[in-house]
Amino acid sequence: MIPFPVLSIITWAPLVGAVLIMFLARHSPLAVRLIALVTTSVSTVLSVFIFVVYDREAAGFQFYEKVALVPPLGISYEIAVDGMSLLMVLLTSVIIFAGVFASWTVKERSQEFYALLLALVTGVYGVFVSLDLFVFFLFYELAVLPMYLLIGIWGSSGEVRPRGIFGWAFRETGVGTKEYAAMKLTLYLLFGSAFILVGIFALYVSAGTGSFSFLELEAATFDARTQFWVFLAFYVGFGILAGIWPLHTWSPDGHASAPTAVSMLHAGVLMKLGAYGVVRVGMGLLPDAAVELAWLVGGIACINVVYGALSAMAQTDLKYVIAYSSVSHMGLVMLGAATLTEAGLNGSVFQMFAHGVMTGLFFALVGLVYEKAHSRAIFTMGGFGRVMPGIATAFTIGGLSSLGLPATSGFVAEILTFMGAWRSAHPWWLVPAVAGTFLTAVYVLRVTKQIFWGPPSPHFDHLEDARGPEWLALVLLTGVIVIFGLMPAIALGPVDTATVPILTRMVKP
Amino acid sequence: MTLSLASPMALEAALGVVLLVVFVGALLARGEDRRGLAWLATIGVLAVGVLSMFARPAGPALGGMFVQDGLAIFAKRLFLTATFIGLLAGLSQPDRAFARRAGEYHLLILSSLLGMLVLASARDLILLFLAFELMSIPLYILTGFLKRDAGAVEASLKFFLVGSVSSAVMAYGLSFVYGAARTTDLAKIAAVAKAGDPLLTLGLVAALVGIAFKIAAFPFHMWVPDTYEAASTPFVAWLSVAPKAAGFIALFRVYFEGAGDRAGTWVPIAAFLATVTMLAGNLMALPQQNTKRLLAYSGIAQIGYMLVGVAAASASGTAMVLFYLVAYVFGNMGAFLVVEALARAEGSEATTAFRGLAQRSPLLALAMLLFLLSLGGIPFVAGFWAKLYVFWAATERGLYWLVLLGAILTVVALFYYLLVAKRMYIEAPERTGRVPVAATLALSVALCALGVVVLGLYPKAVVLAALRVASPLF
Amino acid sequence: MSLGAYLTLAAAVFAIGLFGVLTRRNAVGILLGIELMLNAVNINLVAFARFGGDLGGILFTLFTIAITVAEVAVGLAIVIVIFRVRRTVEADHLDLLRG
Amino acid sequence: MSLRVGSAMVALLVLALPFAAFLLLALVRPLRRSAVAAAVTSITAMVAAVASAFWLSWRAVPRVLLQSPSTTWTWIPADGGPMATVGVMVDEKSMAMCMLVTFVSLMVQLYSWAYLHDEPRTSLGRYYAYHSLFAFSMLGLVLAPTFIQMFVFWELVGLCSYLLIGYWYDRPSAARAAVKAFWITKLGDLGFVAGIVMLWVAAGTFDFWDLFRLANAGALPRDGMPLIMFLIYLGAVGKSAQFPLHVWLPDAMEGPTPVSALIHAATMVTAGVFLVTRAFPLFLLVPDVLTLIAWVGAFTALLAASMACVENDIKRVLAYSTVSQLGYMMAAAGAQSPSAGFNHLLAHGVFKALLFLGAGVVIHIFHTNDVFRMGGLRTQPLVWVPFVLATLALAGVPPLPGFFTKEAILGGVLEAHLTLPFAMLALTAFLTAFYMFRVVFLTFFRPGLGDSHAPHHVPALMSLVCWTLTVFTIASGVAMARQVLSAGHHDDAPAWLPAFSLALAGGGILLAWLMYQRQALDPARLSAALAPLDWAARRRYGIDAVFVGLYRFALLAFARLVGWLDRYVVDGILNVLSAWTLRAGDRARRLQSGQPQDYVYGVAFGVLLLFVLAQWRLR
Repeated sequence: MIPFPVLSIITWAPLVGAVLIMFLARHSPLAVRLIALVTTSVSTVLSVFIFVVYDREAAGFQFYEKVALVPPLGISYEIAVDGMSLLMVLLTSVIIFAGVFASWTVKERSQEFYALLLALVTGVYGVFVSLDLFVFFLFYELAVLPMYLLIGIWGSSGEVRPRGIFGWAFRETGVGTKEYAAMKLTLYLLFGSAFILVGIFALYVSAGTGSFSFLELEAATFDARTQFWVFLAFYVGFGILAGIWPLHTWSPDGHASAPTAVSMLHAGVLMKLGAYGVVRVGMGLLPDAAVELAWLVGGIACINVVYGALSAMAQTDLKYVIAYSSVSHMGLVMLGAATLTEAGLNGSVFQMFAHGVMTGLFFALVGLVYEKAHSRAIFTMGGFGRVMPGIATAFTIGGLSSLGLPATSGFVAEILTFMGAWRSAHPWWLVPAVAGTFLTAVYVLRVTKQIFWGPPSPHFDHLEDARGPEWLALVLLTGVIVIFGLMPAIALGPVDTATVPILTRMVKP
Repeated sequence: MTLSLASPMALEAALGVVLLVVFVGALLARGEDRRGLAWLATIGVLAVGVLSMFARPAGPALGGMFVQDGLAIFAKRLFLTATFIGLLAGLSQPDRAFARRAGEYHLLILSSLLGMLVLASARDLILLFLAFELMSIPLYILTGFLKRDAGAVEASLKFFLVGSVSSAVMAYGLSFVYGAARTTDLAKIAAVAKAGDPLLTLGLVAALVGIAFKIAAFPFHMWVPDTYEAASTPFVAWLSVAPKAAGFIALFRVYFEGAGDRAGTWVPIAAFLATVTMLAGNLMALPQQNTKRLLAYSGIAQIGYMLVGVAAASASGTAMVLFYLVAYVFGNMGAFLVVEALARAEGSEATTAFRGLAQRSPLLALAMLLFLLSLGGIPFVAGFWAKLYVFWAATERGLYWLVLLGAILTVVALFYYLLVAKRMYIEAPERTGRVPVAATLALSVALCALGVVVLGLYPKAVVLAALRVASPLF
Repeated sequence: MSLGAYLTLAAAVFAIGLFGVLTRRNAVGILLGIELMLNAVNINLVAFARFGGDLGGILFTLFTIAITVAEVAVGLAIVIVIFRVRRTVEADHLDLLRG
Repeated sequence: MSLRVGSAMVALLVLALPFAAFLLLALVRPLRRSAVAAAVTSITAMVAAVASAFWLSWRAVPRVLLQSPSTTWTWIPADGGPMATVGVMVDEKSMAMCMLVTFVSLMVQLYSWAYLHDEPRTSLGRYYAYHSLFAFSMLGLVLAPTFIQMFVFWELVGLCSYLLIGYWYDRPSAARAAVKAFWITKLGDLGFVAGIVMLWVAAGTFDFWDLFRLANAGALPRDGMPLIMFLIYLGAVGKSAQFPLHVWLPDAMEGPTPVSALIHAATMVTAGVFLVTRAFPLFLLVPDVLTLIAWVGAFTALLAASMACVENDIKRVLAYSTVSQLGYMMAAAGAQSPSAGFNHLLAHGVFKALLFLGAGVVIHIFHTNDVFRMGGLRTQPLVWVPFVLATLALAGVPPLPGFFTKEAILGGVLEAHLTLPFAMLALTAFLTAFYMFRVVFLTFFRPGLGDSHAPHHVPALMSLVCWTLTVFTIASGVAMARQVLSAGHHDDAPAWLPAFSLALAGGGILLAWLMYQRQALDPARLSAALAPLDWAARRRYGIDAVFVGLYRFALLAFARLVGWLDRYVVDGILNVLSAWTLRAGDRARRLQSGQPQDYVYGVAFGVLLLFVLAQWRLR
């Protein structure tokens, strides 16, 4: 219905931008930023466009494109979006668009920075739109790898004292440095992708259709044993990226060390990519195993929620607080999915979006605060509200969304998850879920009070509020949070059309 | 015998001519600088390489001992490409020994190459063994080519020891094979092997040792690190790929060709060798500080991955190993050549020499990054498809555990590859100014980079070719 | 004498050779060991040819002998070079390269 | 009383006006930065809202029975019909609340203009933006036709309270109070949200009307309901400051006085009572929970009253009295006479707002909250008359509203045979009269500081607002009186009850007069007589301490433990694994000894290995 390959344009525009930046924009920082801005806005505009024109009645996969890559091996470049990926594409656009502004002030080697960032974005888009598991995997790797250099070069080192019974090990791995964080994140995620790869191959071989196409594999049925093991592989593989306990430890270090835009993108979008993988590939292709293993997914998710929130409460470094809050919220995402109910699954997908925007906003703000105060130590700060009211307001809105206050997107996601949890086979999941929101309220408000309220801290002087492009990022993100909180239907409409079929396949007689 | 391309031995003959010309040249040449011979040999190899592109499968020669089938041609093109790149890179070696003794150096390489070409076509135990030795013996000498260098000669002795012992074991095994089959014709042997004569099996197992040594599978790998560290880098770059490829061709000829389903018997042994080789290579590479040594161990690990494809013991598996070899030629040679370039400028082969290379000469750093990623098996460069395809073949065999192990060890491998990347991109340069690279060396690096990228973006053609040449084996 | 006897002899020679390679400290001694191992191969081949009534083995033997000579020649050359550089041919002194 | 419903559109207008004002103030920066414009915007919107609210209830029509008074739209869509709806429910209760909320909001916003005149102009815009948001949220709460919408606005009013308590956010005490208020109420809300979610799973809808119908039809699962309703009640406990979650309300006095008047006396804190009243058909299904509500309410009333007696901060006294009155209302609901509680809510809303605003006036005069540093305002009736009238109303002296509503509550409780709660409430009535007049005498009539600095200038606007409220108080009282007289004794409570409650009030006033005006009785003697009680009350019975202890030594300590475990054990194990891998590499490379013959050994070993393997597998 659309004359041009809109999804391909969305997906590849950033990569084109990266290439242009590499070759055209030598030593001209402004040109770099402009190219980045233009290419990302192309994707953003188009993804808003498809979000609008997506036919909610017809539902299913739309904007379908297919090009055979390696016919004998059944690999083809096959992309399309349904209600779920539609929302994820929109999320990616929002985050990267804001990310470009948020990292406007990157100084050294900005050319390479933006090039890598944009390449990464193409990977993320690709994962969300691709229907061919193999291409899916390619994009997945593309989305994971640039992270190493992005963190390694432009990251910042925190300090973690090697202590405890395992102190010696920390000393050998060099914990705390940005190189450590970068290596840990990259290797951990690639470790996960090893499982994903094996899982995909197992499906390919046991389906015997000689195709990696999601649609064809969906039609195939797998015996219980295969389903069990493959689902487990996917759960571990994607779960690592989704930060499931106890495989989450890459995320605090990684996100704390990464530069602003990268943290935004990674915590905001890539972690969702893990959850998306579990839902789309795991539950979509292996319904029986999903039902069989729901107890595991949900149980671990509960641990995530409470454990992440408590760990966040214990942190004294602002970025670590946000990073751990992501661990906690990803728990909610997985919990919603594990309930295997319409409410829960919708809540899960909506939470992916809500938390993506919210945590993106948080990391943008932390980046701004850090840039102005050159500190992340919460308990040295205080009274910033007086000098940076804009940042304070945005931070409060983000915080409210994360503690699930109504009129922010966070609330809709959480209430849906609760409803799903109580209706699911394990009603007790409601308890940790609800407890999690309270713990979130505790640490978020505590941090807000410490940083922005109270008398001005003596450690800082001549601070200032956000400026120029930074405003755009903040306004955009807060706006999205509130709008989707007030009118969740605009997102939930399409999402529902995508989740219901998955569920019907699971509860099939 | 005429030199028409139709004739099965055209390439060998052509190479023989080149060999002869260089030989005569070496006799006539005078003076300190005899690089002319080097150019002569390089161009000769290039010519033969071009020729090989037109080679077509032809009927057997020497009474079935020698066959020019698809596999052979595929392999020969590979050898010739690798040798050409190696020689090209070697042209600009600073050490005067290479200028003065260019003749012998290239004669040795050419004769070893001739051995490989013949090996690729050998369909008979005698010819196989002969070619094998023709390939191996010059390598011992070449390793110790810089005979004033204590390290080099020591390495060459070690290489020689391990090599000759394992070829002795191989020959011993072959003698049993011959004894059991009453023939030296591989086709007939395969037919007998189907019966599963224990003596024959025993012989084949023993013969495996020689090949395992050549491809440097654990625990026959111990000569590799020392040799790679001590010998001259362009030669090592070549040594690290061409003879190994030859080894694999021999493997397929002896153990798979005509074996049919019987090939399945070799799965356990191959899987075992793959496991230990991957483990040993990756683990030992972790603590290395010398880049060449690091690459040596990583190369061992790479062999382990190829053995995963062998463990599939299927047409697709064989094809995927062939593809892996192609990817490996470009990736590994490229890496070594960058090391050479840096070593010439910095006089150091340690990984620390890579500090801040990205700021100093971004293109060189980018090339190195590509090679490392290819070795690490990262998408959009050749190595990714290579690993993927061998894993795939193995999954078709149901060797999920092996695939999972291999995939996980890839993560370990990436650890040390990324360490080099870190030196290049993250750490600050110790001195400024771009690294000077000789034109020929630069060209060879560029060729490798090109190969890695093209194969990474468009593996289809080579994959299909590999499948085409591998399927007749089974 | 039966085939078995020849094979046994060959095996013995091969074992002795290997033993030599492993135990001799002097590089030349090691070379001799290798020589023995390769000759064990020749015994095998000839025996098989004799009892199998097939000349391929004899042919094989000829080549093997040639190869053996070549190998040992190269080996000796290397040993000589080493002696020039290191003033020793004791195997266990040759451990510059390790790790 | 006759059931009447108003027009949904007008209700939406009432809702929309303050929201529009808020949006304007939030988004249009210049408007926010200039105090006058902000105040004008917000107040105009409120005036219109008041008008439409009163119009709404005036033009309300009798309801056709069995037809829902609510109009709803889909909020959360789902496959089979909407999962959650929003809209407006305009019946008696919501209309009454609308009037109260809009009216008091308007009064307070006017009053604030004078009261906060010395504030930096820029931050006044923020103040009025918050106020408009609050009005919107409170109206949304009272008009909510579904549990979920009620919860949404429930949280939003909580947010406004948090923001307004922390209006002076650079005061540490204010910041602490704001966060405390949010956390404590959130605790209750956890129960609320869990409850409505469970109810949704049980009944399949959030809609009050549908739920009531199901309840009457007995279609709701019997066994689940007690837990569900109890959890929902927890929400009310938090919001309406019932024991033990009452601790946040006194601290909330850190906010500006008008805010206390509006949010922490008249409107928001009564949301809990409104919730119970609104959902009463559901609570009827669970009598045990109702009894619990009654007991907790009565106990809260007494507890708060006792603390009010020893408090010297005028605003805190009022705060405790609010808690205590909320206890009254809850007790009424628990005693199954919610309408009595609801009437008390409405009446209390007006005169308690008046009390706070009056207190604001004296604070404006003396620049302190301490009643012992005030006094000598006898000469200024303009100042004291409104306050005293409101106090009489609170103490329950006819013909002021408090008398009738309280008496109705006592009657209801007695009727429900809740003897002990009745006793507690009676005692509370006595104490209320006592501590309120204690404040009155100390603040106004005791000769003191007031005399020294002669006639105090009180901004006209403030007095105007106070007098308007006074008029309303009297009017409503008179109205109730006439209703009682016309209807005769309205319910079948014992005939001695009015006299009894009047006696309680009189007794309290008399005692206060003796102690603080005549000084016939020395307060110290009394407190000495009741030493332990006095001691405990002054320390708020240690309830606050318990919360602080839980927060510091349970929650934060546990969090630190978990944080430590995550960093040094969970992550530690990962680091151990990687360290081991590195070490394994180092070990393995030792194999490469460099000894030529070891390499040959390697080969030999390999050969052996292969043969073993062959023997083992190749059979």
